[in-house]
Amino acid sequence: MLDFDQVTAGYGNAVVLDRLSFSIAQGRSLAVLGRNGVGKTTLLETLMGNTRVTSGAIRWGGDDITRWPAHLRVRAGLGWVPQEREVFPSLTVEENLAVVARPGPWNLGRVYDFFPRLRERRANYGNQLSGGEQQMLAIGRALMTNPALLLLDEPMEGLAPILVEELARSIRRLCESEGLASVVVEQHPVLALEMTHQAIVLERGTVVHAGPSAELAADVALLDRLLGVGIEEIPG
Amino acid sequence: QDALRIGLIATYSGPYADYGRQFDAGVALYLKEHGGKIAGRPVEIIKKDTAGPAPDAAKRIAQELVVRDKVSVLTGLDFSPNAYAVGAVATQAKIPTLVMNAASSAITGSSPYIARLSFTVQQVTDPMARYMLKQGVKEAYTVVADYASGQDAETAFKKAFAAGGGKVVGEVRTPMNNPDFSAYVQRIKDARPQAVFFFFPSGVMPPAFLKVWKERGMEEAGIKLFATGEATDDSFMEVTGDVALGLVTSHHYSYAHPSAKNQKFVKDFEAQFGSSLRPNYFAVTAYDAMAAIDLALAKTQGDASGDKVMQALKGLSFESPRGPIEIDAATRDIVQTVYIRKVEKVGGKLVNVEFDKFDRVKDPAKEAQ
Amino acid sequence: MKNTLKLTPQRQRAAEVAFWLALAGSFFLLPDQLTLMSQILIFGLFAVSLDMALGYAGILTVGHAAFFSAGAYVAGLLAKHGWGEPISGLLVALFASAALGYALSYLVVRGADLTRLMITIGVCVLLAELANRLSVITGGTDGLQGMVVWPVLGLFEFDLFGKTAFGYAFVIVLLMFLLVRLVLRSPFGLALRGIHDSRKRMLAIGSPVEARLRMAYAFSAAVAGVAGALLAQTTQFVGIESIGFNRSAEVLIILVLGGTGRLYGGMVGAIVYMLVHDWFADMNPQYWMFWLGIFLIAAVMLGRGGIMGALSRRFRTGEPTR
Amino acid sequence: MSAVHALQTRGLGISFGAFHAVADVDLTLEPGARQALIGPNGAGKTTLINLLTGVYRPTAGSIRMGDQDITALSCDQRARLGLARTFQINTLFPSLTPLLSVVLAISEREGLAATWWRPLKRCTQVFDEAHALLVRLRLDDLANVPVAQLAYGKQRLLEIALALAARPRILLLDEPAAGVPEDESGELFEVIADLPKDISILFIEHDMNLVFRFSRRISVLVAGRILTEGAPAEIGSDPRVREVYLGNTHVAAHAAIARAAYA
Amino acid sequence: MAIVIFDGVAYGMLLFLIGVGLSITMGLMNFVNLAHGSFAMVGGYAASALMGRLGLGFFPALAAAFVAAALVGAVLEFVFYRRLYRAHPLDQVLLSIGLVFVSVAAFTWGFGPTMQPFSLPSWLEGQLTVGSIAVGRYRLFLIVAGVLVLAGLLLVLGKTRYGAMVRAAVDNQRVAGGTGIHVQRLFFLTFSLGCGLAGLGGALSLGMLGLEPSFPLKYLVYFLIVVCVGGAGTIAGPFIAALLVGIVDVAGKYYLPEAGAFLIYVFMIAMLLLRPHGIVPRKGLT
Ligand SMILES: Nc1ncnc2c1ncn2[C@@H]1O[C@H](COP(=O)(O)OP(=O)(O)OP(=O)(O)O)[C@@H](O)[C@H]1O
Ligand SMILES: Nc1ncnc2c1ncn2[C@@H]1O[C@H](COP(=O)(O)OP(=O)(O)OP(=O)(O)O)[C@@H](O)[C@H]1O
Ligand SMILES: [Mg+2]
Ligand SMILES: [Mg+2]
Repeated sequence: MLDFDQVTAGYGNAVVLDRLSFSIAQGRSLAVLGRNGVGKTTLLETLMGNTRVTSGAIRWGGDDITRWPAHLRVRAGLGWVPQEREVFPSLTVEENLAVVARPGPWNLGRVYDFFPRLRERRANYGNQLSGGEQQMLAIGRALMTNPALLLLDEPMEGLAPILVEELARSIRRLCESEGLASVVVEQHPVLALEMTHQAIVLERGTVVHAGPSAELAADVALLDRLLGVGIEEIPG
Repeated sequence: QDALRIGLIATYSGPYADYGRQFDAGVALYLKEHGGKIAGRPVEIIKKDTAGPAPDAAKRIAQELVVRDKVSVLTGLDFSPNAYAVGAVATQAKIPTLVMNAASSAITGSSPYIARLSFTVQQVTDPMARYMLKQGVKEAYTVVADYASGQDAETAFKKAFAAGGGKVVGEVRTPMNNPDFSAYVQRIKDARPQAVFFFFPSGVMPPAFLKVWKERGMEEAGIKLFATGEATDDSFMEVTGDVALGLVTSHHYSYAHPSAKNQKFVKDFEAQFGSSLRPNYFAVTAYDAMAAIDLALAKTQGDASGDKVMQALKGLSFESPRGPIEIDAATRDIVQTVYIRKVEKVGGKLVNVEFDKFDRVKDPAKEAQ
Repeated sequence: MKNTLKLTPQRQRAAEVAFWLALAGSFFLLPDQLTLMSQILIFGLFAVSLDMALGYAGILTVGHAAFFSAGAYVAGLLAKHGWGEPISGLLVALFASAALGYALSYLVVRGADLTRLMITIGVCVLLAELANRLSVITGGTDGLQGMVVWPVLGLFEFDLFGKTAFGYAFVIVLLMFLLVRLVLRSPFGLALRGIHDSRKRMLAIGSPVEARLRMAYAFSAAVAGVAGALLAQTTQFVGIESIGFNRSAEVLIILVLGGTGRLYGGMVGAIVYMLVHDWFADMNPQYWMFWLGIFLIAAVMLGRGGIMGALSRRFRTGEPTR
Repeated sequence: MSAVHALQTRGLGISFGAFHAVADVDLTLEPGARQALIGPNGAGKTTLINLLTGVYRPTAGSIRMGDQDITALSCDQRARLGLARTFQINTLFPSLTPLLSVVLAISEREGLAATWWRPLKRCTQVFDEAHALLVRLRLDDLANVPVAQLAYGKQRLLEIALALAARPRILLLDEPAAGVPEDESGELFEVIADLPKDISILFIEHDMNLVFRFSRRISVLVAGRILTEGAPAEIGSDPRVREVYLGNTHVAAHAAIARAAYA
Repeated sequence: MAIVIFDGVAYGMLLFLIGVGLSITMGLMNFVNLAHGSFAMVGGYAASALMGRLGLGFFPALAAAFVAAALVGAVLEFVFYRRLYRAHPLDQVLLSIGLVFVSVAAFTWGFGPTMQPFSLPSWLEGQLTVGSIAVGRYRLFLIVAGVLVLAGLLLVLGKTRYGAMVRAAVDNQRVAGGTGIHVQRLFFLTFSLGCGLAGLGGALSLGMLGLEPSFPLKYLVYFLIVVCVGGAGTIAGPFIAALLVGIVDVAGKYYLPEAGAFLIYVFMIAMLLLRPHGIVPRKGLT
């Protein structure tokens, strides 16, 4: 469904992604792992058309969307949760959600059921929310666009443990029951690998490992080499 | 023979661009009538824009005109601060400087090389006070724009009016660029004076004031209105429209001045620039300034050195389209007839029709000294 | 990055020296434009002073003419009432406008950008109106007349060709510029950049933000006052136009054209703006505004951040690393 | 009241309109404390930090630092008394470099920042100290890259560097490790834990690894009020905390580590 | 007393009508559009030229003024403004000042430096007696027009998704695009609306202010005052501010003519010190 083909992209003259390729099929999910600054966020920004692509192509369904403006990508089914949440500060929670609404299974009621906390804070402005609430709102906002592919940039950051568990479960469930595909960028590999089917690991803008999530999760030595994760710190 | 270079410092852009346009027309007309020559020499006019009152720019321009362009005469000077700033250059370089408009009284005193062909605020205000007294007005209310000329007009009016036994019962100064005059007019209406004298620079202020005056029915309330000729500047007469009808003003030039000289002037002017631009007091002064240089150089036999030209200018008198004028030998300021006019519709056009006059009026501010 | 040249500190220094030498050279190269050149220098200094407030301290102000004219009137009144010594006149103007700036800073350091913008405009218009009212002292709209400025150092009379004026303006502007440069490269200058970037973070690291801004504003006012005094002394006249919204807006245009927050932006902006302005006005006294407008539009469309902004994309300079 | 507490609040509260974001909080921070503040999203943790640092004015209660009442002081005054913080959402100097940012923080601390007559470059000690600090947080090779171009995780580190540059007596950290990879966040916390023993630290964190490894005491905030306080082991096994916050997260192991480390 | 307040309200309404478009382009869209007066001028000239030369009626001329200014705005948005939405505000200042210069010179060239002739339709001239006071017809008309425009805008911007979309796009264009908002088209329409309103205000000002090529610079400060004192980006704010400014100005000039030129600025500074974000601050500002 999504095909990222030999894409080189960056900001201005700086190249961040270097001939990077991967693809995702419908209803599948992909974990994007890597240390700070390897280009994970840039990858998602490139998918949304916010970087300068110098070569390669991004294909979505049958279309080459490499040069499409962002709003058309959203209409075509990409739903984006930016890393720094970036909720609209001068809109209330409810407006934040309503303003991006597109027809589909997700509507205000369902998002509120998904994050009851948002319903409580519905009249607060975007800048009057706690960090975690903003995170919920950013996710809820992406859902309101009724995407076919959800792009999540560190969605768990700043959420309480109880919510992290719940959210991971929900996203997995959405994949299975509604055929929603997702790209999950995460700092916590274990969590991300648990949520996804496939995984890629980036290093300096290129893929250094690609494979099924479960395999990577099981190969502690590899994980440690790629990401420097010590086993005793794995939660759960 | 090399050209006589004249530096023309005026406003060609911005809100007062009409001044430069009128100057240009007056100058061009004189030159055209005289085959492009003054005192037998071809003339080169170097135009410089100050974009309004900008003394630092005016002074710089004057210096450049003298140093780089080697002009023999400086002229133009629509705004008083510009004229004051140029005065120092005139003195230092000994360049005759003919003021075409700047109306602050002391300008001629600021340099011995300055002569004025236009008028002073006091010169046209004082006769109006005397005229009003003559009409039996005993009490008047003054409205002036709050800037130097407005203050000059107020002072001159009060002095002349009081001297003739009149009483100023109220006075108000409005800010420049005042968009809405309703408060001031209402105030006057509530004060019910016998008459109102006002002074505004020509342009947007007089029509705005007159509009409210009309709207409030001041005339019906029996309050008479008088002003100086800036209020009915010929350049703005048509756009001011019917609200000006009947307004009595005092000034030194009306486009409808009935003399033969003026009729020819107006006719030539229309032939040259079409009928959409009416010559006003700027154009006529510019025309006269050229005439004055011409006459002065004729007296000096073409010698353009500063002292000689100034000597020739002193006491120079000639017939202008506005009537007889003279450059006072002592003050280098103009002596001229000031007319009392009334706005009427003549042949479908609004014009200032002269019906009374004060002869040989000198600048009253100088006479007092 | 391609197409960028790295400027070593030595080359940067050399470029600066060359810049000032070129300006000084106009004394010989443009002998009949000296008055224009001295006014360019003066407006350059004025724009640099605005840059301290706007580009470095981040105080959006369109009221800087208040300080410029305060300096001008102080120097002018001194010279009118019997003290025509220029250098001491400048010093008095400097302190007077610094004091005015410090007093007014209490009104402007708080509040958001638009609020500051409007307050500075308001204060400036009020002062202009005040100068108009006090016409007995200031000469009102006719301008302050009767200034007698003594020869510089008792030696150099202000001449018709503007030689003395240029030399005097050049030396003073250079000195003031070096002072501004010193201030902006000091720890205090760094603090200003910090405030510009994030006031919230500055508070969190314990910076008394408002006090810093007040000081910067007073500094900036002082420099503007010197510029105004210079103009008054070299033209021997003070017009009420030196105060007010239009002059404030003009210097803002100059600075933005040159580039804010870049030290040389004000000088470069003044040179380009005034030369272009003079050139267009000479060519076409009626409609030069049209061409100047086109020039400004083209300048923005071709490069953001003004001329210095465009230059800085070609040349990279090292931040002080030690 | 004895002055042994580094920081103490009494009945502290703030309401936004009718909503009580923080209410009646009595929180005490001992000298040398390594204390965590946890609680569900929107419990009021950040708001509490904002009250402590003076960003918000409390609507009720008081704050004392040592034996001084600081309730009425402004942000910068508190900071100069030695109260430093990091922000949950990066609040940095985007146009400066990390080096200059830290230099700035140090010169503010040293009272140098009002100095206008001396070039910055001459302040060599400040630069040395800044460099050392950046080395400690592994930002030294990015020292001269504009902050705006740093990856998010590096910016988080700079947040902490700026707080540390103030040489605080009390350090308030709002999710300092969010966005930092796991291995680095561990190291980061080691840096924090290694700070001089007399610095009191209060940190908010949602990563239970870190909380249970590095805190000696945990306060749990729920709906603006302190639900409970105690040693990590007690909190980890408190059913109320599990219900509202921890869920099934496994913390026993960490509690054990923590005990081992600080016993 | 009553007449003074009435005059003040009418004057305020005029300020509101001209300034409200700026609250949209500068306040809502965050574009420091100092060329606002130029768009008002386009409307004014369009109306006066159409009425004077083609004999168009007053209402059609008002509509034409709106359309003309909106069209000019649309073209300029397409060519210039859209490239600068994300630029530094000072770059926006430079662009819009450049446009002001160009428009001033162009209108001087096209229409001459003097005022435009204009006369109101006769049913709007003179006074009308309402109760015990005689009020200017045109002033009354301005008040009605102001209230209508206020109501219309409140409805469109406050109660519709369109308004929220504009605010979202202004808050964060990148993310707005990334959540499906067609930012470019939205801004294009909104900017044109703001310009159209300016044009309408410019045409309505014909009955009170003189229209000449320097209009955009001359009244700039007034527009800014109304928008900033009221609260940039809101509609109700500038409305209230305009009323207060109008009343303070007129009443001040009536009762305290010596302070005439000072009052409005003193009032502005006082208001801004009391309410730095305006009378009706835009929501969600930190
Ligand atoms: N606007 C920008 N301009 C130039 N370079 C940038 C910009 N944003 C990011 N970079 C650079 O691009 C690289 C990749 O950054 P990116 O944010 O994609 O990393 P990341 O993998 O998401 O890191 P993190 O885990 O910290 O979120 C970094 O080296 C960063 O410095
Ligand atoms: N200015 C404000 N006006 C109204 N409500 C506010 C305001 N600021 C914060 N709140 C509310 O106060 C509550 C506490 O927010 P706070 O940021 O302190 O939470 P937190 O405990 O830090 O949560 P998180 O873990 O998600 O960061 C939130 O529900 C938030 O919506
Ligand atoms: Mg990232
Ligand atoms: Mg928080």
